[in-house]
Order: sequence, then C-alpha cells, then structure tokens
Amino acid sequence: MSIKPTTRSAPSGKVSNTDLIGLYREMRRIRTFEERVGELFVRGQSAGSMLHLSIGEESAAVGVCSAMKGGDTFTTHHRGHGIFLARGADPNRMMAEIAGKDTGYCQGKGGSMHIADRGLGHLGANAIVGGGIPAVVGAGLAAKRRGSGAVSVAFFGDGAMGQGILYESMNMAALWSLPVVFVCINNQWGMGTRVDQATRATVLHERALAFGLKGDTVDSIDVLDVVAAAQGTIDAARAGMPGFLAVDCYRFFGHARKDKSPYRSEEEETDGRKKDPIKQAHTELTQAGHTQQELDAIDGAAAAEMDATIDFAIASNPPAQDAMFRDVFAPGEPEPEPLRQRLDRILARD
Amino acid sequence: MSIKPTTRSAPSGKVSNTDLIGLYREMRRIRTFEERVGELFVRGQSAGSMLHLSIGEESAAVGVCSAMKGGDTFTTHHRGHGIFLARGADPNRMMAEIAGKDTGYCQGKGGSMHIADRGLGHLGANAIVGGGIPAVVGAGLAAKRRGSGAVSVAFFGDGAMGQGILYESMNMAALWSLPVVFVCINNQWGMGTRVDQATRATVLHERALAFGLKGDTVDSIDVLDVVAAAQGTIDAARAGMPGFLAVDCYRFFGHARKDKSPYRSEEEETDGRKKDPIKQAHTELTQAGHTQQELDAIDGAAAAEMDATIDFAIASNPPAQDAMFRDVFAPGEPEPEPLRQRLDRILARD
Amino acid sequence: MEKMTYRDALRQALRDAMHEDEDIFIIGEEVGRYGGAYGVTKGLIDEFGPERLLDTPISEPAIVGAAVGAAMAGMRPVAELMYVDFIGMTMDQLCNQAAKIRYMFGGQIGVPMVLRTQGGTGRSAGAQHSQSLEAYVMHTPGLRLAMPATVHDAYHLLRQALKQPDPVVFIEHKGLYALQEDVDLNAPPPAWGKAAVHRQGDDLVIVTYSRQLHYALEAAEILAQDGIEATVIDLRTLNPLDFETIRHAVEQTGKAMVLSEGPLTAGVAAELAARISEECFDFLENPVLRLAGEDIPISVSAGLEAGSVPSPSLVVEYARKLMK
Amino acid sequence: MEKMTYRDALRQALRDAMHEDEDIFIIGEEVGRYGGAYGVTKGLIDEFGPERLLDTPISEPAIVGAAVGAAMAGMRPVAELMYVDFIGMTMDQLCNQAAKIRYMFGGQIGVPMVLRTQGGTGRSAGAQHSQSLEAYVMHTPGLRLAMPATVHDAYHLLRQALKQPDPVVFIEHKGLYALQEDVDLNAPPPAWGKAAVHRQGDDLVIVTYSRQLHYALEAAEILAQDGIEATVIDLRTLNPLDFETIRHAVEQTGKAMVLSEGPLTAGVAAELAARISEECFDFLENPVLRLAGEDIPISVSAGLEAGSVPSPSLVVEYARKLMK
Ligand SMILES: Cc1ncc(C[n+]2csc(CCOP(=O)(O)OP(=O)(O)O)c2C)c(N)n1
Ligand SMILES: Cc1ncc(C[n+]2csc(CCOP(=O)(O)OP(=O)(O)O)c2C)c(N)n1
Ligand SMILES: [Mg+2]
Ligand SMILES: [Mg+2]
Repeated sequence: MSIKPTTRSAPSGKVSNTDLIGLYREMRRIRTFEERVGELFVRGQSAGSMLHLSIGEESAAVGVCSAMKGGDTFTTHHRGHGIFLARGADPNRMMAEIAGKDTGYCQGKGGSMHIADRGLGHLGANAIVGGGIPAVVGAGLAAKRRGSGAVSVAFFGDGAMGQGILYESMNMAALWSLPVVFVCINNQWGMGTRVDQATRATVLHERALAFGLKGDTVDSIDVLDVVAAAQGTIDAARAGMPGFLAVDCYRFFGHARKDKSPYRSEEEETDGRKKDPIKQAHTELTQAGHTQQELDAIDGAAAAEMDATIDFAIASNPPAQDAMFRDVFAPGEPEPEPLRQRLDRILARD
Repeated sequence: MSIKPTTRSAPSGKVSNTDLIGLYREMRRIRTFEERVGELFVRGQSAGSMLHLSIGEESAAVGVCSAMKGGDTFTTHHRGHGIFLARGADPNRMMAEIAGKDTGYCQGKGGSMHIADRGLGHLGANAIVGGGIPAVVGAGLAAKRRGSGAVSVAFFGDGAMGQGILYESMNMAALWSLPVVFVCINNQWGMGTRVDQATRATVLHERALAFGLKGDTVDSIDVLDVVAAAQGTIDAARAGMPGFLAVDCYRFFGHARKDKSPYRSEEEETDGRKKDPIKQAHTELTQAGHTQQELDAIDGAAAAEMDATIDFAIASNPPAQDAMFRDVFAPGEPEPEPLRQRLDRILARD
Repeated sequence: MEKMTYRDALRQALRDAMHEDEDIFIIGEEVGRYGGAYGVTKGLIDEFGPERLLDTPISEPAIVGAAVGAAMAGMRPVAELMYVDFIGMTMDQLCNQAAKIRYMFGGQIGVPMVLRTQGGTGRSAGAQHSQSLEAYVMHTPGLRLAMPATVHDAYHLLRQALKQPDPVVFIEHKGLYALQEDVDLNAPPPAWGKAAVHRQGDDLVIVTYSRQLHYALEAAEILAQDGIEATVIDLRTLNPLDFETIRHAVEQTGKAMVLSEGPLTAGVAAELAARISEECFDFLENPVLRLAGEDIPISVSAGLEAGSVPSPSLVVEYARKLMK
Repeated sequence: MEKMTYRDALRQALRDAMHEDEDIFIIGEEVGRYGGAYGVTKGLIDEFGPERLLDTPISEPAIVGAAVGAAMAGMRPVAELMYVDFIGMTMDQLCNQAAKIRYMFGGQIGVPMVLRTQGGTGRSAGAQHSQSLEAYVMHTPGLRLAMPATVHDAYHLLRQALKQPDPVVFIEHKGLYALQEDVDLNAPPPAWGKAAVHRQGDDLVIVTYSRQLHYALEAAEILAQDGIEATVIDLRTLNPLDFETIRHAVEQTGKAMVLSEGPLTAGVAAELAARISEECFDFLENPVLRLAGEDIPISVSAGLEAGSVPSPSLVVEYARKLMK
C-alpha cells in the first residue's frame, strides 16, 4: 500500500500533522491521474466514454484507505480510480486498463469500471450501482472464519443508498458481527439526481444505526478528519462491530466524462468545489511551515508520474483477438465454442 | 367490507369499547376459518400443503383493516387469509380457492398464496417474501395522482424485513409523500428463524424512521390498541405521511400446515400463545357485561359459517382443463399455442 | 415525410401517447430533469410535469414493482431501466409478478405496463452495460416483447405497446438512437405482432430484429452484387412472434439464417432456428444457420467487443458459404 | 450397494465434501437449524457447526452476493436458494457478478461457488414455487449448470460441482427427493460434463435431464412393448453440454425428441432442438420434436399443474406418432 500514516496516538483522535504531507501527495497523485484520464478521453484513446472521475473525492479515498491494512480487501463502485490508487495501484496498469489495453490490470477486458487486483485485495470495481456491496459480506465471512484479522470495505456512492442489497448486506454484517465496513462517498449527486431528490432521509448513517451497525458521517474537507473517522470505523469492524461511514464531499465535474451537469447551477458548483481537500491540505501544510517549493515538487512528481501513464497506455496493445475466448472459465476447463468454428463444422457436413 | 368500527372519537386514541364486540366477531371468524383450512388439508382436499395459517394474528388483521376505508387497496404475504377476511372476503370463495376449485377467487389457479380480488382492493397475496411490497408504492402513486384519497397497505411478515425491496419501497414512499402504509405482522418467526436470529436490530420500526417515515410498534394482545395505532398510521398516510407499523404477535403453530416447529421449545409456544387477542377480547367483553351466551352465539355463528365453506369447496369443481391456456394474456389477445397443437401440426407435415 | 431519429421518434411516441392517455406516466432513473441517459425523454418533464416524469432513486427492483402496482391500480406506467443489463435485479418483479398476475389471479387483474430499456454493444461500455438479454424475456410466459429496429417502428411499436393490456418489455438498441430516417408517422403502421419483410429474394432468408436488421440489410446489398438475393425479415416483436411470415419465406427459399446479437446458447436464435427446423423441415435444403452473440461476456476493448457479436461481414461470409 | 434417497445422497455429498475441504460452507435460508426446506442439510449443523451452516435472513440477493465475495476471497461457498423461483431477484449477482468476474478481470479472480436450489412441478405449490428456470442459467455465459436426475448423480455431480473452479448452478428437482435407488457411491462416477445413456434403442433418441429422465424411461418401457426401442440420454450437466453423445445417438436413429420441463419458447429444449437440427441435419428423418413445458404459468390446481408439463404418456403418444 502506498500511503499509510505511520504513527497515530488514538484510533479515533485527530491524526498527527506529520502524516499530512504523505496524504497530500496521495491526493495529488489521484487528482493528477484523473486529469490524465480526461485527457486520454479527449485524445480518443480511452475505451468508451464511461469514465467517472473522482476529482473532489480524494480525501475520501486516501483517508479511508490509510486506515486499512495490508490483507484487507475491498470493492468499489464505478468511480473507483482514486480508491485503488490510494490502495497502491500501479497507475500505468490502471491507465492501460482504462484504455482497454492488454497491459492493464484486466488485460483490457474490464475497463474503467471493472478494475480489480486480487493481490492488492481489490475484489473489483463495479458498473452496477450497489453490485459490489454484498461481496464484502462474503469476504468478511472468509476473514472471520480464517481468523485473518482482515477487514473488507465496500466503497459506493450516495446513489447506492437506493439499492436494497445494501440493507440486506448491512443487516447480515451486523447479525454476524463481521469485520466489514460500508463507506458511502456522498458526493451529493447520483448522475443528475441530488441526494435530497433521491430520499427524504438525508442523514444517511442513521440507516446503518437502525440495522445495528456503527454509523457516522464525516466531512471530507480535512483529510485528517476522514482518516480519524475511518480509523475508528475500521478498528471497530476489525474487532467485530461492523460500521458505516458516510464521507460528505462534492462531485466537482459531470457524472461521466461527457456530462456537463446542466442540471445544477454554476453557483452550486462553485460552492461545492470549495470543498477541496487538496487545497485545504495545501493551506494547512503551508501554515505548518512547508514551503511552496516543497509542495510544488510533490505536484511536479505527480505530474511526471501520471504523464507517463498516458504514454504507457498508448504504447500498449489492445488485447489479441484470441483473448476473447479465454477466461470465460478457468484455464483448462471447457470453454464456449467460437461461432465460426461451429458454423464451419455445420456447413462442412458432407 | 365486513367490519369497520363505526364511531371513533380521536383517530389515534383508544377505540370505544362498543366496537369490541364487532372486532371479536371478526377475529373469531378468521380463527375458525383457519381451523377449517387445517381440516381441509387433513381431508386431503387442499391444493398442496403450502397452507400458512394466521392463527394468533387475528388482531393484526382485524385491527389494521378496521382502520382502512372502502377504496383502499392492499397486498398481503403468504399468510394472508385473515387479512382478506377482515377486508370483507367471501369465505366460501376463499376456501374454494385454497382447494384449487373454479369457484374460488382466482378460479383455482392461484391457491392459498395467490388470492386477490380487484373489487375489494386486494391486489394480491404473494408467495415471494416481500414480493407484494412495492406494488403499494404504485397503488399509492395512482391514488395520489387521481386524488382518490385511497391508502394502499402492504402486509408482510418479520421475515420480509430481510428483503431489500422493502427499503427501496419505503424510501420511495417517503420521498414522494405517498398514501402508503407498511404493516409488518411480526409473529416472531420466519419459518424456523426467530426474529433475533435474522437481525441484530429487533426494533423494526426504527428502520422506517431512518428512511423518513412515521414508524411505530404495537402489541397485538389488545385489538383496540392495534386499531388505534393503525388508525394513526393510516390517517397520517392518507394525509401524505407514509408510515410503518409493526404488530407484535406470535405464530401459534408451525410455519406451514405440516411443520411441527421442532426448532422452538414447548415452553416458548405455551408462553407465546398467551398472546391471544381473541381470549383477551373475550375476557374484556365478559368484564364489560357481555354474557357467555351472547359470545357463544357469535362463536357458533362463525363455526356454522365456516363449516359451510368446506362443503362449498368440496362440492365445487376443479378448473376445466381448457382454463389452462386462458388468462396468460388478456381475452382476445394472442395466447401461447398448446404443445399438442404445435406437435400435431409439425407431424402432419405431409 | 420528415427526417427523424430513432431517439426523437421514441420521444414523440411517448409525447403523443401521454397527451392521449392521462393514465400514462414514466417512472425511472433520470427520466425527468436529466431527460434520460440516452436523451429519449428530454424535455417531456416541461410538458407533462414531474408527476408524470417521475425521477426515482436508484432502485430498479422497486421501480418495476411500483409500476406493477400502479398498473394493477389502473394506471399505465412506463418503467424505464437505464440499461437492460439491470434487468437481473428486477426479474422477480417482472417474471414472478408482472408476468403471472393475470393468470394466477384467474384473469381478474391485468398489468398494462411497459418496461422500456435499451441494450446491445457498440459503445465500449463493458460487460455489464452491453448485453442483449431479450431471451430471458422471450422465455418468460406472460410477457410481450418488442424490439424496434427502425425509426418508424420506434414510434409505432411504442404507441402500440402503450395500448396493450399486458406487460410489454420494450428494448431499444443503444446503437440506433442516432439513426435517422425519412418517416411519415401518419402513414398507417403495420399491425402489432406482424413481422416486416424488408427485402425479398429467392436465395435465402435472414430472420432478425433490432440493430441486426441493419447488418442484415447491409449484408444483403453486398450479397446482391454477387447475385445472391436475400429476403430480410424484421420480427419487430418477439412476443407475439409472427412465425407465418418466416414460414412463408423459408418455404420459398429453403435456406435460412437467423441473426441475433444475444448469446447463442438457449437464446432467441435458438428458438428461431428450432422453430424453422421443425416447422419447415421438408423445405430446408441446409441447416438453419444461427449467427448470434458468442457465449462470452462483452469486453470493454473495442476490438473484442465488436468480435463478440455478428457483423455485416460475418453475415456476408456465411451467406456465401450457405449458397455454395 | 445400499439403498439411498436422492435427498440423502445430496446430504452425503455435502458431508463428504465438507470433511475434505475446510473452505466449504453452506449459506442460505433455513439450511442450519431447520435442516433445509426439503431436508437436504438436516443434521449437518450438528456435525459442522453454525459457522459452516449459516442460516441467513430472507435476503436472496445478498445471499448470492455474499457467496460471490466469499468465493473471491478464497472460500468455496454453497449458497442455497430455497426455490429456483427466487432466482429472479438474484440474477444481478449471479449473472452480472459471479458469471462475469473471471472474464472481466482478465482471468485473475475466480468464483468457485455452487448455487444449490430446486425446481419443478408436482407439489401444487403454485405459480411462484413450481418453475423450471434452468434456461436463464444455460443462456448466461460463465455459468456451469448441473441437474441431477438420479441418486447416483445427486451425489457425484454435487461432489464434482464442489471441485469446479467456476460458478455452478445446481438445480435439484422437488419431485425427486424421495426417489430411492440402490447405489454404490464408491463406484467411479461418470466424468463431469458427460451425458449418460440410460437405454439404447435403434428407433429414436429421447434427450432429457432432471426428473424428465424418469418420464422418458417410463415411456421407453411402454414403447418397448410396442416394439419401439428408444435411446434415452440424460444430459446431467447443461453446461458443459455433451453434444457428442447426442450426435452419436441421433446419427444412429435419425429421429429425436427433446424433453424438458421448462417453458418451451427459447428454453433448453429450443437449444437442444436447434443444435440437433443443425449438427445432425443430414441424419434426421423427421423434425426434432420438442416436448417441454407449456408457455404458461403453473396453476396450483393439480390437474392444470400436471397438464402444464410433459408427462410419460405424452412422451409415449408423440414417440408413437413420430414412428408412424
Ligand atoms: C444498477 C444500476 N443502476 C443505474 C446505473 C446507472 N448509473 C451509473 S452511475 C449512477 C449514479 C450513481 O450515483 P452514486 O452512487 O452517487 O455514485 P457517483 O456517480 O456519484 O460516484 C447511475 C444511476 C447503474 N450503473 N447501475
Ligand atoms: C423470496 C422468498 N424467500 C423465501 C421464501 C420461503 N419462505 C416462505 S415463508 C418464509 C418465512 C417468512 O417469514 P415471515 O415473513 O415472518 O412470515 P410468516 O411466515 O412468519 O408469516 C420463507 C423463508 C419465499 N417464499 N420467498
Ligand atoms: Mg454520488
Ligand atoms: Mg414471521
């Protein structure tokens, strides 16, 4: 994992400022990566236009992930690039996957919404809103049965609060005291629907309480607050009390790369973008005596690292056509017969 | 509708004792009907063995239904005989349906778990736990749009609290301020699973509160309490504040007719059956000066009425074989072609 | 005649139907303010208001369930699933409730609802946003199934669907929204449940529906240059299924190919091939060829995506082989 | 050899597998304390404890979803759906997740889970508890599908399913639980994915699976008295599908009937008939006859229920007609 604040006095107290520089770096890397994803699209090099950028949500990703441990597992929603980067993803392989290239995490078959990596505990991003949530119940069962001490975290958006499977999953996690955490990245919007247009009950964590979980909401502006809240929730889950954490943030841009958000006002956007955890950390770091130069260097390193991902992705190849029939089933198992082969056999009947 | 307490001072106050005799009569009719369903099964005359009796739950059915008005609609779960009787069902047609006969409400095609009657607002019992719940959202939308003033009530068991679609439905009802009520008949068991074995959070109505609905729990022992609570919930819904009401009762017998409940202790059962709303009403009525003779007469009338249902059902015919291909689609629309007709055509090819 | 897109024709159908029938309302994600993920309902909220363009939370099971309830209560809901790929979570409401209610309840309650959705490949949308799942619907007794391929049909099939007394699943193709045609919407439409013969030829019959109609027509043009004349049939509705039109054409030509984007095994192509084989047995000179989607998930990578479903050139290639 | 029921064989398979593989656990409604709605898991909780027989709330979507997650995390879950009729609400987890994970993720994560359930008619259980929905599964790329017809297969197919690296849907038949046979469970089982030829005859082939195997065998007995000799093939698994056994038999006889309890249209029988028709075209003397469930919901009334699916006498009747 690339970022984890190393020392922390109390699990749910404010994290020491010495960690902030690392958290800042991670947040900057994520934002820069997402900006590059946007460029990939503009260049016509992304696989499709279903690219959901997590700009504005960096402290949710970095804050929660910094409270996770090696061996922990997680699933994400469709807006999951930042989360996986915060868990240590190789940005080259991510960008290649987003471009649909065979050097990507999933050999170019998955794309932006279907990135996974078993080694890093990533049990998969999902293009079905809510689709990845119940998997953490299963991963939690596995961890509990094996006594591995691992926690499994489901990341999803406020939109997933509409999906019944979330409540089924929370109920099971509570019933079985599983090491499981539900993290709702509440960026206030699900496509063109504001959270209060999707529910009358906007204090989302109250639902978790009603199912017997620990529940909390944290504002995303200060990444250290997110770290602290996440640490509390994850530690409790590791000890057998599953929890739910809503991280209140703002979706800075459109739903997907092409969406210009005509359904919300410029005022709202300007206001919403004030909730910028990177700017906030920058200010705090400056106040704490870090120089502009030092911070610029971090930004520059992120830019250089992420620039390279585009080159990597573009230089990579799309998957070979014969990859198409692989991996429907495990290697060596009977795979579906290609259509042409079948048709040719049928036509060659005499 | 067969029973509705006629005068009531305050919508959510205690209902006047003068109504109790009518409520007692309805509860007795239901219990007697269910006993006859059991006999039908023993005689081998029921359609299958999936018969779920509502003995012990009479005050839930009668209490809630007495707070409903003509024009209101409802759906029920698989244990719905009592509810429909309380809404005015003809017990003969019900028993015939349970026996799979063509004089039944659904011409013998539905059976115990699929009784419906559009005229009485019964939008259907359901063999899918939770399956009938979202329909009341739709019926509520219809009522609201038409300004009919009708409320739609979903009846279901504690087991349905596990189904995500309940939460999706409650969320929608709250969001749109629909005239909709969710009634959970909490008989403490879902098959062999006690309610605290299915959830950590046993105060069920708290979930409704967390979604922004009105929420309440009432004990079933005193039918007047149920009437009062239901009246409050239903009146609020009619005024645009949807609600949830849990009615705590006890499933006196096995899950289905054949189940002997080996998974629960005799002690528990003895204790649970003390929560008998009929006995309770009987005691209260006696104390209020009603004679044994008067109450015996009510019981005797119920027995006579329900004895006749068995004769009616047995004397009725199973549906004619050609009913099989009717009603897949509306009359006059293309129906599926019967297999034999198709095969005969294919074979008669020359 | 006016130029119109498939998308606009769908919108026009909804608009005209909603003006005619006050009981129609649309319920789904982003159908109102946003105007639909593919723009079909754009602007309708201004015309009909938010009560008739009901934006929902992301709750597919309850969207379909609420539509079922509204239909039982006498309304005529149009539920929208943004992608047919989300049908999985709604199949209890669709197949155990909507499809069975009339029958289970002895004919007394109908469910006159339309489930509008879209499917298919072509946008690098990946395994969970590119499927063709019409076979699940076709296999389920009690559901009607319409899949318009043309602008004309986008309008008329939707208008007709909105008059059916029973649940209709209406699947558009994401690759067709921008399709433009000259149409006269006032010309009398073909009857509901009737297939359309788009091209008549003596050599072989291609039976298809939805976007693959255009692939078939494209292939037929090319084949004609070789002197191979194909009859191309667009089924328009898969339930009801107009088998008589197929039978007639197959009896003329003796050679048939069925063409579907959905996975091959136990899919729509299987049904069509089985029926042609059994009903036209004595007329067939060759096996019915099934050209359908490969039995694999769809990749996000454009090359693999395109390779996973039949293309016009595949149709040409196998039509030629069939004629040898 | 010992006498054993289908139900007991299933239980024995679970027991033996759970002793062998610590990663196996069972998750579902009433699987533990209650012992399963049809008694299959009875007593296992005493042997393996409540952590390996996990009683769940009534939450089918999350049951399947939790199994998917546990499988990805290295366990080998057996999720139980009490009735296959409830599969509708789980199809997102089953078809968008379990079936696609290996493929979407480029082969790096498998989902070795078994979804056990039961289907079919015969208990007057009504429209929502009597269905045969295997076609949905067979149509979905990425899922294996096993449907045991015999006591022997109940044991061995389940053991084999529990060794598969990919998701297996395992559908029992509610009418078979009490079926008793003499079995020697130590005899080497047929290979996974191979069909069984239960009877060999020169006149026609009946291809079937699950309970309909017994109907086919019953019919074959009667036909034999008329001198009509049928080959009866039990497919055992529908994915993988052993077509070579079918091909071989059809090439011998030239006449084939496929027999399935599921609805006819776009169902398993459609796939089998289409394949036989295309692959054995030159050998067929008659159209392949599809005997399958009517395209209607199942009634609770016993007469209508029985009439909705093929019976042994229907098989006899149409086998005779086919031989004319
Ligand atoms: C089951 C399902 N329904 C609808 C969609 C279409 N869709 C994709 S993302 C999205 C909005 C999700 O909002 P949220 O969960 O808040 O996540 P965000 O996009 O804000 O990160 C919708 C409706 C989908 N992918 N899956
Ligand atoms: C979706 C679904 N899952 C499981 C079942 C099997 N089943 C029928 S009733 C029942 C228990 C229901 O309990 P509850 O909701 O409390 O109702 P009760 O039987 O106590 O009235 C179960 C598990 C079903 N019919 N539908
Ligand atoms: Mg959001
Ligand atoms: Mg109960």
